[in-house]
Amino acid sequence: MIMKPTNEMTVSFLSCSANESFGRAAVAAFAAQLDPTIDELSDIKTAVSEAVTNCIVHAYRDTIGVIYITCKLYENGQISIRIRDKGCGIEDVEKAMQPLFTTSDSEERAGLGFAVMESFMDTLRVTSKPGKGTSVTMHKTIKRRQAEKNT
Amino acid sequence: MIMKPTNEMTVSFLSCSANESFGRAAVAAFAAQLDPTIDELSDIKTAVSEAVTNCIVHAYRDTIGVIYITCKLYENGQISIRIRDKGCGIEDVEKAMQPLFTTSDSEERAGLGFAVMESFMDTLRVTSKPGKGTSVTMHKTIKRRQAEKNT
Amino acid sequence: MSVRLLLKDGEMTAILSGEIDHHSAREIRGEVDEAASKVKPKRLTLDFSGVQFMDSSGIGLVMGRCKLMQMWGGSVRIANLNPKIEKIVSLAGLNQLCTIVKDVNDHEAYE
Amino acid sequence: MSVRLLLKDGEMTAILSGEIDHHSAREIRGEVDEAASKVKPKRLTLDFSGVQFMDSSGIGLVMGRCKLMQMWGGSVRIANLNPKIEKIVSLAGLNQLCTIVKDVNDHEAYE
Ligand SMILES: Nc1ncnc2c1ncn2[C@@H]1O[C@H](COP(=O)(O)OP(=O)(O)O)[C@@H](O)[C@H]1O
Ligand SMILES: Nc1ncnc2c1ncn2[C@@H]1O[C@H](COP(=O)(O)OP(=O)(O)O)[C@@H](O)[C@H]1O
Repeated sequence: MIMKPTNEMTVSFLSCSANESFGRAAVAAFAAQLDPTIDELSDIKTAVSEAVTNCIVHAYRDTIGVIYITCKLYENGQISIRIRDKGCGIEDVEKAMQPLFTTSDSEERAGLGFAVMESFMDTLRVTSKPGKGTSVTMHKTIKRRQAEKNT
Repeated sequence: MIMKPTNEMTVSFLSCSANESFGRAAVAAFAAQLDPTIDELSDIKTAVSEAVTNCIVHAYRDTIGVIYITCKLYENGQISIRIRDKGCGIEDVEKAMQPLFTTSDSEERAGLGFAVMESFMDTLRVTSKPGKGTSVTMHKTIKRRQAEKNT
Repeated sequence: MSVRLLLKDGEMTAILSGEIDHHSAREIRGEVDEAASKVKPKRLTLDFSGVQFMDSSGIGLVMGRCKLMQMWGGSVRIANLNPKIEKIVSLAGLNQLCTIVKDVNDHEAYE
Repeated sequence: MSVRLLLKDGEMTAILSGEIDHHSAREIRGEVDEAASKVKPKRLTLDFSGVQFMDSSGIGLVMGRCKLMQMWGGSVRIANLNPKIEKIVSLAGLNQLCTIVKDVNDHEAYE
């Protein structure tokens, strides 16, 4: 399914924990153009918050790096969100994505970041190169309110 | 005055008018870290809205280009905002900045964009190269609420 | 952004709410002008009480309505400006072009 | 984010409000643990009624408090979860670790 996005934005910011709320707010402000419900917007914010936090806690652990987010909106009401870091990367992505799996013990992580992203978004794809960084791509289709009313 | 920013973000997006509200919302979400008053935040949103609109209406008139915003926060409560386009540029910046001057007659422009930026922010600097693009840099220092209380 | 139009004794009131920028000003302009061109009211009041945000595009909007109303000898009033909007309005010197009313809160009060 | 702590009959209640993410969870942890370590309550209730946003960092926060309370034989209750928080809580299977209470709205009701 190759579609041209109708709108597109990129935001990048430092991996300090104060920016967790900024990252999800920026994506939410952009996603607002699709006229999502409060519920849908909350799902998107939660998923973005997980991915951004992973960059801060895992990818750039004990250092400050840059987090990149690209959002695209499509005519059919779909939003795609890609969150990228140039941090430590993940050796075994499949294992990392298992619920309750975490490599962090100092911070109180629950090992649920990927599980939440998966459950709150329609699709989730994770690619990673150890030593190079990680990229998380998520999609969600916002229901058309008008269409909803008509059916 | 050379200071190192304590936090920094960059956002870029297409020059469609639907993104005017996104541009100011993204900057406001970032500026929120300085704990501004509602008044100060409103000033920042207004100034950003003017600069972003200028990129859409003037710089990329009849085309779609990319608008770049960089925000930096400083320890003393200062925010610097740079809004850049690669559009048509401005022949005579001094003239363009005069209140009520506008080159637009089809759109209902008041010629007050620069005047509003100047009046709502502490500083405003505009540089432009005809055919290359324009860069608008603004600063504002957010008052420390604690300090305010103490004096 | 939304516009609610009231008509009474040949006077039109447009109650604006939401955010006014270049994007939304176009829509407002469309709705107001369509109705005003049919009715040709002797006075148009733009009520800003529900407007949370406005940049200089709002000034262009008022100026444009002033021009339109002049075409049939009508006038424009703007009402219920918050301090931020007032600041932009005074930068523009809009008091030269139209009447500024402070406290029209009650729509019964639009005589 | 803010935490309000109540103490009654050896039971502690932390009323949380605002957004819970990794950033704010640290602050909450600090405030709750400082008070709890002094008092060593037999039960800690985390009240989420004022929480508008929470990601999985909130789960880590609850798990961590469960561990802490176990150290002196105490227990943890979580209360007033909105549907989104409930979804994350059930992904985590938190009902295995602590008691989930639905309708503690009135603080008199924290027996
Ligand atoms: N961006 C990332 N960079 C490096 N490692 C990551 C990244 N995201 C996740 N991981 C790894 O995957 C594991 C599981 O992630 P997640 O499900 O979000 O749980 P948690 O963040 O609570 O540990 C993490 O503990 C970490 O080892
Ligand atoms: N980013 C830009 N690119 C090209 N020209 C610009 C840009 N910003 C402003 N200008 C020029 O400066 C003039 C004055 O701008 P401004 O004070 O914002 O008023 P207005 O936008 O209402 O015309 C514009 O009419 C335009 O000719």
